[in-house]
Amino acid sequence: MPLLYPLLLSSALFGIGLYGVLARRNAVLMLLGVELMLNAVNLNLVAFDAWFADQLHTGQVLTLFTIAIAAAEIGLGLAIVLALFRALRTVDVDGVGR
Amino acid sequence: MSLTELVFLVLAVVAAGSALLSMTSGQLVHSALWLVVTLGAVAGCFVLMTAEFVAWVQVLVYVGSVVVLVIFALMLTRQTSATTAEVTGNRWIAAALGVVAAIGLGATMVAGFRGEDIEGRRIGTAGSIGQALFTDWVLPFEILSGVLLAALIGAIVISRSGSDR
Amino acid sequence: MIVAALLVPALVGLLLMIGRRLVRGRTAAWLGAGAMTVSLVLFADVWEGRADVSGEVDVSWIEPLGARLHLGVTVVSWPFLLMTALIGVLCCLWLLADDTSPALVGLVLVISAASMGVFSSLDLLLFFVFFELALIPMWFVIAWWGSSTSSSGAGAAHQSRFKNGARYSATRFLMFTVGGSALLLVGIVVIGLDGGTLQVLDAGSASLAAAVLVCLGFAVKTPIVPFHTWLPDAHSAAPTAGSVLLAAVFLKLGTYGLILFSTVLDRFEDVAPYLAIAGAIGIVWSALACYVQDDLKRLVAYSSIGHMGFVVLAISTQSSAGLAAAVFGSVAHGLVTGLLFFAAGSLKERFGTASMTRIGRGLYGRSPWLAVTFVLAAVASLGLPGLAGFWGELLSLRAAYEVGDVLTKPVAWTGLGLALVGIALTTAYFVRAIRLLAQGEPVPHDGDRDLGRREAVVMGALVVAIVVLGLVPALVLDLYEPIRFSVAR
Amino acid sequence: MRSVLRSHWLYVALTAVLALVAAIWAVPHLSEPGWFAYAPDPTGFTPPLPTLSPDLFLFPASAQIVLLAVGVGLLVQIYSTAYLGHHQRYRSYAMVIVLFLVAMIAVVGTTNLWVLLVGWEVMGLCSYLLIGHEWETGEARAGAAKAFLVTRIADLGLVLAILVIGETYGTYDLLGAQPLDGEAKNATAIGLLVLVAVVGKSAQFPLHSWLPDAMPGPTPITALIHAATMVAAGVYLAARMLPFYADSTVALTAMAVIAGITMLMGALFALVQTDLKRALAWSTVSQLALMFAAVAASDPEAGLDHLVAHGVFKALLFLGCGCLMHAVGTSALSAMGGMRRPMPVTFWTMTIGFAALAGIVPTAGFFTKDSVLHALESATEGDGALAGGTAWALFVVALITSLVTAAYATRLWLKTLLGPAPGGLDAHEAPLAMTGPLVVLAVATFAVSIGQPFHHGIGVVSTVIAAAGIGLVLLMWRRGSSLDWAPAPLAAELGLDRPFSRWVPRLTGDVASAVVDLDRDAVDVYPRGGAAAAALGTRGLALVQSRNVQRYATVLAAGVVVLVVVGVVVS
Repeated sequence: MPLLYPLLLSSALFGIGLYGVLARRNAVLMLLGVELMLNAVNLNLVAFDAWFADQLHTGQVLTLFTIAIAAAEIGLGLAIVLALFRALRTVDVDGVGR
Repeated sequence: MSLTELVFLVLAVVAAGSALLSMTSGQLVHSALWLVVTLGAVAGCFVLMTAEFVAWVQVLVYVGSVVVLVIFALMLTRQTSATTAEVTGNRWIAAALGVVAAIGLGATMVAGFRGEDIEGRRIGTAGSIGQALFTDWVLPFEILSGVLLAALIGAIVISRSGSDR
Repeated sequence: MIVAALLVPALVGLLLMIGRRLVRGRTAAWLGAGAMTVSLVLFADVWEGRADVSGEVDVSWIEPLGARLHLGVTVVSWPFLLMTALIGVLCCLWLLADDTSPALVGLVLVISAASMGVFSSLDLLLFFVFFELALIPMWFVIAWWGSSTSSSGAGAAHQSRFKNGARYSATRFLMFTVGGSALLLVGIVVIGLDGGTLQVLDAGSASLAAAVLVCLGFAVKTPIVPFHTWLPDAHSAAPTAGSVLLAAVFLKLGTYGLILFSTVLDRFEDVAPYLAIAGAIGIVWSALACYVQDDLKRLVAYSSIGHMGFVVLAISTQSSAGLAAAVFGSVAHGLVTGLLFFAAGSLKERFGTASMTRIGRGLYGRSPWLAVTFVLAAVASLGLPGLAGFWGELLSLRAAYEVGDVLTKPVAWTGLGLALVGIALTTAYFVRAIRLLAQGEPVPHDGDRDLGRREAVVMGALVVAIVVLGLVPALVLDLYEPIRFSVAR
Repeated sequence: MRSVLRSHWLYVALTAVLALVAAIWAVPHLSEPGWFAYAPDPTGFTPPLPTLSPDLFLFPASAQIVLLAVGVGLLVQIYSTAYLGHHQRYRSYAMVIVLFLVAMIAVVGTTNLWVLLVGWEVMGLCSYLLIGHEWETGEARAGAAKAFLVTRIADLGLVLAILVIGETYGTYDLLGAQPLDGEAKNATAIGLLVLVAVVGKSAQFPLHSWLPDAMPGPTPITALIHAATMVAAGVYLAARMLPFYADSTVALTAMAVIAGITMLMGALFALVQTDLKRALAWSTVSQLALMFAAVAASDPEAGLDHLVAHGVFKALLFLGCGCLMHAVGTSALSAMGGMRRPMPVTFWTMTIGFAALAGIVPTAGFFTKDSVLHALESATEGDGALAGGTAWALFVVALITSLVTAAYATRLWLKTLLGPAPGGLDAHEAPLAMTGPLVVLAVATFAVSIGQPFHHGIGVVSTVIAAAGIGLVLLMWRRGSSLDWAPAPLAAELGLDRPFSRWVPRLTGDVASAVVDLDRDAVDVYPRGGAAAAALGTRGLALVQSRNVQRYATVLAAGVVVLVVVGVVVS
């Protein structure tokens, strides 16, 4: 399997995630965009791990770490969003500043 | 073109398409659900790249818990007032940036790794990953547990402090 | 000794500001006057002769930059220091009243101490630090204790945006002078890089940029037309003590700086013609502006620009007569304009305004001694021979007539001609002011009262100083008789 | 009352002490030989910084002037106790007179040019203060301001002249700066600058108009400052400085032209005045011009002799005028007349004064005017610095002036002292303190003529001319003429005052207003422009600082992309 396939897929996912982070008004969806970008990274890590045939499984282990950190991040992020919502009754990012 | 490649391409198209739908959908819950599809497809890709343990973790953690969490959050933060447009004014800039970033990254990848192949000899089973994790990577692993604990406590504190007021 | 002379007023000033709720205004003013007197005596005592740097203190400070805590009294700075200390004492005496705020006394002390620091610095960076240190307290003095200026001032429309005119004037003052200081700092950096040292006695820079920057910086401070528009606003808005300090001490920071840096800058000669012409134009320009002023404090403020024009003209000749003219002119201007501002302040205290039409005519009859003091100050300011104001102007004329090594004859003599026109116009506007204020059919006013003891002491001291310097100019001029211009080298 | 009286005599005593000291100092110098001739003492050629060391030194001529100043000063001080003693501001008045005398002595008695300048300007200040003594009246204020402005601006000429002398001769000492034989350098420059100064101080054309306008000052002051001493100091200075510019035809010709114009103009204006004081003021202008003519003819001695004589008889006339004003309450000619019986002392002393003015033997006025005319006649030979033609013109003008002078002196004498007394006038003789000085001055008018040179030819001519002038006026008076001639241009004083009273103030005012406007609207543009630019910049930056996290993120991402692209392209 050509290495390029996962790499191109990851590029596309990253771009889409970036778009989501920048364009979605809802804070939760921004977080989803971040998750997409993280997944793009994961894809790259796994692909290179497979390509290098690394004895230490560096890519896959790091992917696991990333997933764990992503879980922590989304937990914290959602907690913040909830706190925000309680305080301001909105989760619109551009409404928060006013 | 082998079967693996074919399946990978299908999965890739599914992942990218559902990701796009997820980020553009007007319905928030739909977005979350399309994300599930994306993550699932990416998990399939992991399998195809012989990283099956990672794939399972992806399914378990992401599809199982993260998305559920997100859906809960969406439901909890349902806005009473009529929401305005779901996308902000600078979406075209954002889109342009996304496209540029994707094309740029893709071009870099093409330039750097054209013609390389993944041989698929090694299998990232639970056993081998576990072996690596608990021998070579044990210290980062432990630190990671600390990070998770901190995140856990932080999330609790943040969501509690709001209700105290 | 110099350190003590600087620290005593600075510390007393800081303590007064910190403990402003603990002391009464009168006590604070006495303390301030005492501290400044100590400083005056110390500076008078430190003198070791004109060939030396007196009371030199040289301690390492910021080694990597080559900046040192280098203080000393030179033949140029000594008259400035004594004048500043004297004005400081008189300002504190002026504040001897129950309603004086101790913090104001403290600020006056800090400003005086910082100015004396400028005059005694022999390190360029230290000079700059003191220079800035004197600035900031002045903002508080003007903004907090000042009173709104008349709306005829520049930028009346802008002024309305601020809650009071004094703060507007203070901020204007600060912006202008800080802008000038920024240029000066860059200039100092260039000099430091160029000559490899920041010590006044060793530094030298062949950079034209440094000369231009430094001169621009001091041009704002001095001020030289067209950088003068901050001055009338600030002077007229400031409280009396603030006006006196501004006129007598602050403007001298600019002229002293020009004198000092002109010895360091090799390319000063390229800037000098422009300085000379700008100074000479300033003399005429300010005299014309004075001719139609109604606000007495604005009039005095504008007249300061004219006097500074003489000093700048003298400095730009770089001759020994020019040096003597610059120092004498600066010191005499400090005393004379100080007296004028004290007189204007007395009038403002009595009548609540400095507008000559509202104060009314016939002060000769209403408060004779005050009127006589004002007339004497005006006559001294218009440069009557026999009073202090004359010698500075005269030596400026002589320096311009002799042309000097730096200027060319057309430039110097153009300056000379403009200066003569300026002297004539100066006479005209002071005669007009005397006619409007002192003479005329007196119309009694509630505020009519003659000099109190405090006013009499303060103004009397200045009158004595003006007459003595006017009749014995040798007191200052002897310092410069055989010395060539580059004293600091 | 007694204390007031005592305080009056205190100032008189002060003046008397001053006069005594000055006299003890000056009298021995009177008999010394020589004019302003002294050994040159060239020193280094870089002038020192100015000092005010007294450097007292008297020449015979200056000793005369010192004596004249303190003498007239003392008499005026005595006179003022009666004339102004009741005035509430007598004290400051008397003190300023003392100050004035000190300044006058400083001008005359020093060789230090700076001391001379200080005295010169302090005299101007005293003149300003004393003209403005009655500062309640607008006339006095205007006159004082005008006098001060004109003289001070003209004094700048003296300042420059001193600077030039210092540069030329390397010293600011009059003795040290004497030019070596035939080596007067910068003569024209120094001469013209001195001329500017003395033209202002002595009210010569074209800066003459301040002196008649100075007449609102108290009359004793007019006698002292604006007739006898200060205005005459201009002549003294011109004579004193003559060695510096004696070679300069330009300077001397300019002085001669000015003197010629002024003497005739002043005499003609004096002829048509309806106010005694103003007439006497114009007469002073004219007489001063006569002295300048002598200086221009390189005979300063004659000029200074006439200065002394004129000082005495003009002080006499002004003080007499003060007595008349004391009696009738005004200085208008129409209010006077028939004074012989009620005011005999005033009548006789003033008659002597007018005779001296007209130049009648044996008053001092005759002899000194005789010397001046002789000097002018000698100059017509053209061997001096003055060209023969110029000298001839000047001589003729001086003769015409003599005629006019005799005529206006007679006219004033007739109008003020003789003629019918206006109805309702209750004139009475002035107190002794006022008549005493008159008598002293009248005696002095004759005493000064002792030892004056006499020139036969010129003496006869001038006597004939004076007699003609007097006879003409007497004849017309006998025929019943009112003697009130006022041709319109002369009455308006030829409009020569217009530049000073209207044009210059208006021009200055307009330019000044323009400057203030420019200061506010034009010079202030850059700070205000800076403020506007800063405000604009803030608004621009505020757009970026939207408080919207997403926008920040967008900018951030765009920045990263741009950086990467740039990095890739560059590498």
